[in-house]
Amino acid sequence: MSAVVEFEGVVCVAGSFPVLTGLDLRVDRGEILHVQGENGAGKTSLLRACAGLISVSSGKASVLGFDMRVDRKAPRRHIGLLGHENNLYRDLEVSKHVEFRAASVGARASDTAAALEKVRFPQQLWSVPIGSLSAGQRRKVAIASLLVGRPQLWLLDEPHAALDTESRKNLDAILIEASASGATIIFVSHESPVTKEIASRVITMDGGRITEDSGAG
Amino acid sequence: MLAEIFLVARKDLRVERRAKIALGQVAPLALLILMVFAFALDANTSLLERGAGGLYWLAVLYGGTLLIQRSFDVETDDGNMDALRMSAIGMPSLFLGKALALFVQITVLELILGPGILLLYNVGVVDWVLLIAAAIAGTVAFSVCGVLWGAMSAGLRVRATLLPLLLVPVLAPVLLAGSRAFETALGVRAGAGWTWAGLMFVIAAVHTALGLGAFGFLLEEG
Amino acid sequence: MPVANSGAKMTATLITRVLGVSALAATGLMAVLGLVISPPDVVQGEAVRMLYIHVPSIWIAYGGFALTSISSILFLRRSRRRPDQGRHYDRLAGSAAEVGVVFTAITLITGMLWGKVTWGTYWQWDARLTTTVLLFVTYLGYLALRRLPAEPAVRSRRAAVMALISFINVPIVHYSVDWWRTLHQKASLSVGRRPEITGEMYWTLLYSALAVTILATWLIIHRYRVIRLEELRDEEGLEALIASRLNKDFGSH
Amino acid sequence: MSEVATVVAGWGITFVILATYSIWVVFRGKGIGRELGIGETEQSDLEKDVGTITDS
Repeated sequence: MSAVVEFEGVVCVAGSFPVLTGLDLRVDRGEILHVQGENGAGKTSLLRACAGLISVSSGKASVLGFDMRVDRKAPRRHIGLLGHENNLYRDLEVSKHVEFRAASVGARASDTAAALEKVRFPQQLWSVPIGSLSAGQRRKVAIASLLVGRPQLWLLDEPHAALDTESRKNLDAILIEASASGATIIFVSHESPVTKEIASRVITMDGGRITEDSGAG
Repeated sequence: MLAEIFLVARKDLRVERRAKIALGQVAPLALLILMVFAFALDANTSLLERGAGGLYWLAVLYGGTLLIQRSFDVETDDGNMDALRMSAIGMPSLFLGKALALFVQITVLELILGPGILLLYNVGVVDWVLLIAAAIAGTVAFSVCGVLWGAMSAGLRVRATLLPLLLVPVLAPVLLAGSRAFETALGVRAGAGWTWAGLMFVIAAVHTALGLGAFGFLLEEG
Repeated sequence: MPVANSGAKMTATLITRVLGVSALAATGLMAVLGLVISPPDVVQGEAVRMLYIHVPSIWIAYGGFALTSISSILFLRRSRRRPDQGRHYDRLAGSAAEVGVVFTAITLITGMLWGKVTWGTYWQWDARLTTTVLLFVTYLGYLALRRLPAEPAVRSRRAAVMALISFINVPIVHYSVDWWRTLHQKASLSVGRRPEITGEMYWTLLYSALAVTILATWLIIHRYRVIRLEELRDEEGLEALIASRLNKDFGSH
Repeated sequence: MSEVATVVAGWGITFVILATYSIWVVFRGKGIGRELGIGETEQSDLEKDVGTITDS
């Protein structure tokens, strides 16, 4: 199996605070990795380091075969990142927003409808400005915006937050399908009940490093 | 690249059309400023007439600064900048796209301010071609510089004060050239109106070249 | 590169000590030459003595800003791939800009005083004055940007871009203002601002430029070190943080 | 203002600005150096430097 993420002794610093303190991690293609840990353990920073948004101060890091110390921008267009924030333009209509996100990663805007249907976003709200949606509906638009770009690596920070049980199950199904078609998924989550069964591996972080790894044997 | 530029510009304009910040708030405010200038100069018609060009560009500067701020607040809001960084849109395209959207918005602002000075300050146009050329040149320069310095202060806590501090010295030559060119076009001063308009085009070109090269540095984090 | 020493010896070295003493001696001699030995001007009288600080100051300021821009380009080049590289260029840019701003302020103050006695007014909308004051405000903004609470890498990168654009903007500002004045106020510019400089006055001016250059170099080196020390202080806190986080891990596992 | 007074004011202000800035830079470096526990052996040099600049 080919490694999608390969980190060795990675240290990352945000401002003057060490967010990753010598982290080792290898994630293979098709894995669904569940990252857990207390607040401030470095989970979000791990995702951002994988996305190339924060620079690696020391250690070896490669994502999708690109050396992150050489060019951390290179793998970005193949990565779908969903952070705490939804990355939504409040004043844009739902379908226009998803179309924009699709076009901005070079995907077809015509896939918008399929993506919105996949996250079960009610059709009567497609032309409503995002600002007037509920938190759960916004999360769905955010997921659809990600889905439409068909990323090879999904980095999700609390993707289930604000979603109801039905929508969570649906999201799990989407993730399983993506993983089956070759995508790799890393998601951070505090709550495991619904999601535990989909993760092929669970790691626990503390103090900017991995302290437990279910895949390590 | 052209497709990316239009993609970004269309998105910005669509956001603006929904939010109506430029038309609903900035334009009325700029008009109000034209009126307040009249109070400050005690409605001295000859002074207002001579100063019309300069006051026009000052009002554009004020409204433009607000629009520039807004253009980047939209991106830093809800983490949208992250999505742009993760997208396939090249930084030069993002730069030109945002500048194009800003150009359209400032043009709309000017279409409201223009009649404003003609009516309120009692001035007439003697050279329409020069007036329009100067307006376009100045607006291009404003948009390009605005996007550069807007990105410079984007996402910082003190951006509301930092942006004007950094922007005004850079735009000082544009204000100067715009005022002089307008004075010629409005017939209050004979002079090299066309050379001033040309100067604004040169400023716009220089900043476009710089922006194409440097914009990516401004928006990267970490 | 005004950085020779690394590690612990960060505050003063033999080189800076020599430079510091030279700066003192040079500026002292400059005062003697400029205020006592050089003769009063035929046209300007005693007021010409302003020349010896006013003119070298603006040279130093321009030199400082040029240094800032060059360092900023080098910083952007070095840090493009690796944000932790090229920090010394960033520090040099910051210290040179600050010294430049100090000397621009001196130029403006002495220029206004000088203007008062020769033109009878503190301020004139003359091209040189207007350009200088815009330059001053621009680099004050640059220094403000450098002091903002933000992530160091982001702040340095933005500051470097700003330094670059600002420097390219200087000739634009200068020529537009020049144009503005020459287009409608030709007479006022011919006031004897730059008298013919010859003999002792010429040598005194050259000597003053040298003295001020030594002083500015000494200042830039020291300012550079202070920035480095500030960074070291932050880094030391950082290492302590990493250590404490690691210890916490080792302790619990 | 007479010419002589102007010259004295100009040179005076210049030296005050330069001396203040120099002292600020040197003392700030010294302060942080002490905080970090480095440069103690160099302190005497620093003081010389301070003297250098205040005297001018």
